Amino acid sequence: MKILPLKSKFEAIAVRGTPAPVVGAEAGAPVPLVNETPHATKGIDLDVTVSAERVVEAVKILDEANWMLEAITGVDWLAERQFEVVYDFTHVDSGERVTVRVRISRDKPELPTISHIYGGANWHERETHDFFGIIFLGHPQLIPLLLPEDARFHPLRKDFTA
Amino acid sequence: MSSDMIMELVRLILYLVGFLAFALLNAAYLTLVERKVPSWFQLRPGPIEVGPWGLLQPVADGIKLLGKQILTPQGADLIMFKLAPVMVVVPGVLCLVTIPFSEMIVPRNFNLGLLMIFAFGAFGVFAILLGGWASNNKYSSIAAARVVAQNIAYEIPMLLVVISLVFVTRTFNLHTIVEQQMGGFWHWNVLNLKASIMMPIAFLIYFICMLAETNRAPFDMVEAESELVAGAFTEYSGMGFGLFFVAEYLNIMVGCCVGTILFLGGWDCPFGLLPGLHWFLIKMYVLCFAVIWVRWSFPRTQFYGLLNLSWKILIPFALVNLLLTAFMLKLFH
Amino acid sequence: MITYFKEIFYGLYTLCVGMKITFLHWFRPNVTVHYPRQSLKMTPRYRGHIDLTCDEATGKPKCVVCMACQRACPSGCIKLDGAKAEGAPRKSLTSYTLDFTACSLCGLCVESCSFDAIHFSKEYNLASRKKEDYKMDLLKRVLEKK
Amino acid sequence: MSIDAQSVLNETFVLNLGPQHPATHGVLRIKLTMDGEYIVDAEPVIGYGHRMHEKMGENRSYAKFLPNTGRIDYVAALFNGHGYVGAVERLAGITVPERAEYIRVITSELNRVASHLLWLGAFLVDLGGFTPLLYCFDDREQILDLLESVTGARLTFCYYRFGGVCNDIDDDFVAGTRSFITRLRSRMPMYDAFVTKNIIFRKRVEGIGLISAETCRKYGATGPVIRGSGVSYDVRKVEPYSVYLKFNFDIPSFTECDCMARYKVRIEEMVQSMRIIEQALDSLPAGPIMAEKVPRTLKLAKGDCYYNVESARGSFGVRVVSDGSENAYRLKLRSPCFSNMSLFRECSAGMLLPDALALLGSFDLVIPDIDR
Repeated sequence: MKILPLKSKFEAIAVRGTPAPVVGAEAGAPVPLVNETPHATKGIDLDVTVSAERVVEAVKILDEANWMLEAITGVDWLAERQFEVVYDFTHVDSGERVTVRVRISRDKPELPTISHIYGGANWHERETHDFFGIIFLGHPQLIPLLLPEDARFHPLRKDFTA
Repeated sequence: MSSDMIMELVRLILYLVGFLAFALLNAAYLTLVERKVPSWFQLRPGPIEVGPWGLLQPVADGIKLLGKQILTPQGADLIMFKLAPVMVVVPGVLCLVTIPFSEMIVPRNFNLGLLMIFAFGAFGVFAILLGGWASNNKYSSIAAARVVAQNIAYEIPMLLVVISLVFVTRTFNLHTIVEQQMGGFWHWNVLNLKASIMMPIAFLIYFICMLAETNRAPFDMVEAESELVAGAFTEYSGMGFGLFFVAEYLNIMVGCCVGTILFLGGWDCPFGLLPGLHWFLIKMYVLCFAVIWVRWSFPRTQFYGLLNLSWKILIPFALVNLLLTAFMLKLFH
Repeated sequence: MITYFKEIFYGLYTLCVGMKITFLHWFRPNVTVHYPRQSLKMTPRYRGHIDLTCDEATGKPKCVVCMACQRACPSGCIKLDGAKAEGAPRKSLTSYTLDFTACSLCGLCVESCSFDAIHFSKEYNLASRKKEDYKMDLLKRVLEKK
Repeated sequence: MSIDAQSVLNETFVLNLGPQHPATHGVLRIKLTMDGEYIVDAEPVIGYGHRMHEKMGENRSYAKFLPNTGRIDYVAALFNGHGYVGAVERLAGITVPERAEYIRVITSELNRVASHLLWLGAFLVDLGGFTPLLYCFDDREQILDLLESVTGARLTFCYYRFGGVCNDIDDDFVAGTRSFITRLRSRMPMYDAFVTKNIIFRKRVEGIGLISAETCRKYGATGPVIRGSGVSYDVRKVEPYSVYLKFNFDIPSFTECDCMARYKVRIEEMVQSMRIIEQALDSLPAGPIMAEKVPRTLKLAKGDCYYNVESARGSFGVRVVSDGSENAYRLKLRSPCFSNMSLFRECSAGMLLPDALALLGSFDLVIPDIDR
């Protein structure tokens, strides 16, 4: 079990941030920020929600514990005027998965980059920027990756129309 | 004008026409062989649509290439770009002038034949360098730079081997070299163990160097289609491209002819019977087949691997062979 | 020094082995099929474009115009229409068009059909210079075939 | 006029490798900054084959996305299907009948062998040897024939369904698979002698393109790339899905970290895949191939889940976010080639061009899988 030592560390940083709702939760309901979930039904072992300014800290914890970056992606919650940025990490020895979620405002979609910690985040962040227009502050090369270089649109935003 | 001179002139024209036709037909049909042989290796029929067994394929290819537009890239050095395909064919044809195909069929028999072939052989490299450089294409430029380094590296062991052979033959005259080897395969230079016990190895070195000199796989740095698109020929289209190919097969032919003459006894029958043109052609085509066979069996070498092979293996062996030959000649003759 | 020679001889040996392998393949039969002259028979499950199936007894298309295939198609390339004739128990087909330019040959339409009214044709060498040729009128096709 | 010697020495040029280059296997472009034949910087420019599968997943119902899965990584199409149906099944709580899971394993592993055979041929073409490609195709065609007889397609299989598979396998397929395994086993020594032992091939790949396990972790490189770096990470073992737990197989990994290690991993994986197929054929249970009561139009509960499969190129992950409607709210496809390719820039610096192309070939890239 590689997630056990991480849990308390995440809890320490998660409570310091502003709480954000989790997918599927009723509005206003209390949400645990560090959530152990069953792998068999979710595919995720630890579901962590942190605020945007704590994301680098959270990722550093995972980096120190030798977790592998799998993917970074976004979800557009149009009704809540929020973007959710999802970081997936897996451990090569145990196959456990930690998901770090960050909710940011849709009006000012900015959060710090983690590409200086995980080199692979460079492309994933560029891709997320392509699709959602989320700006990763401090990213060395935030230009379109999969979309044409002159693309000024973000196709995975729910209000995008071709 | 005396009748002798007229006779000489007629003879020259006949040979010229005859050999040009022979050389170009050979080059054309070697392209067919180059497509047929791998098809046999690769469990497929190869070209079979044009003519019986695809025999008219080279004609169709030629017509296709002639019909294509010749494109010149922007910024290319026009004169050199157009000149390079011509320059690459001419030495190949010129080399054939001095090759004795049999006792009687030899266009121009002169004393420095071997020297002349190597002189012109080096000329082809120059043409490829020009073509690659004049194309104003980065892939072509890289290929042009590679081909020079490669040919310098392989000229040395090749010439060292040939020099050791000249020690034995004591002549540059190709006709004489063949005549010295008459009377069965045990007289051929490749088995001339009295002169040097390393003669078979010398032949192997010659063969490898010939592959490299003619830019054939596994040393096809000049084309390297999976790295440099088409290398020095990337920008050539139509017959310009075709001429480079004609030159490649001409060079293979010349290389195999020289190998046959120097090591395999020319037109001599392996058992000392019935010498003649057919034996020369059989040996030459077997060598050509081996060249194609090697190409379709191996991956390409890396560039430094190729130079390592030359400087670390071929040149030491060729030098040892040279010393050994000199030593044995001094000892026994 | 010994490794130097060993490497050369071992390298030469592996090259000879490689040449032997290609040479031995020479004597094997060709595995290719010379396409325009010969062709392979498609397997029974081969997914070509779809065709209407006719009822053996009546000779009419089995389709009951339930629109399941049209709904199931991910590319929206099936368009069908039907009308109920006077006194007929069910709707019968009046048009069935397949826009083959958009079809991805996934076979979801055939799977969705509860009446076995469409099947895969075994045609695989469709080619044309005109886009209109791929707006296939399958009803016309099946009537012409008879 | 004097030329500054230092500026001549430092002179670099930009070489545009692709989008149409023989070694990039599709529409990949790499902007190389070269110093002679040495690579100073290699910036991959991707997206030429981008089709926005993720948006398509949001716009159509769950079942209608199935044909798309065959077109993400078309060389190993079944794995994408497996990842997608697995994610949806996980979120919908569908239990797949055992026979269907066995059929999925058999066809997936056949697809893995086919994919590795194609890679073997293509890798040798990258290195300039053409003949092995044809031998590999000869073997691969046998697999495609087998898969065609079951799925109806040779490349873009659309075979897996939510709750099972769409066609059952028959005795002909079982017999054909067994005879294919016998055939490929007898061909392996030929590949070994012809390719693996060949001195030219060995000089081209041994010690070339070193990738450390740490780099793999940072970039999320999986599959044969990370196993060639000495980490035996395989989703089938560490995060077992389907019925892989029932089979006995090894995860090959080599610590050399070079192209040869990745090559050997793939060769060994073909052997292990054949082992899995044999075991699955031996213990193939009878029964239904589809779960009962799977509605035609799925409506999943709100929530999200992640499902990971071991594709031929690495771990292929699917994240499905559902808002309770007929369509997925968000569908994330985590393709292995995307992560594998992203480390090319770091690893290729300072390499010679042909070596870098050997490194590129050893990633086993399928460009539409990167671009999605």
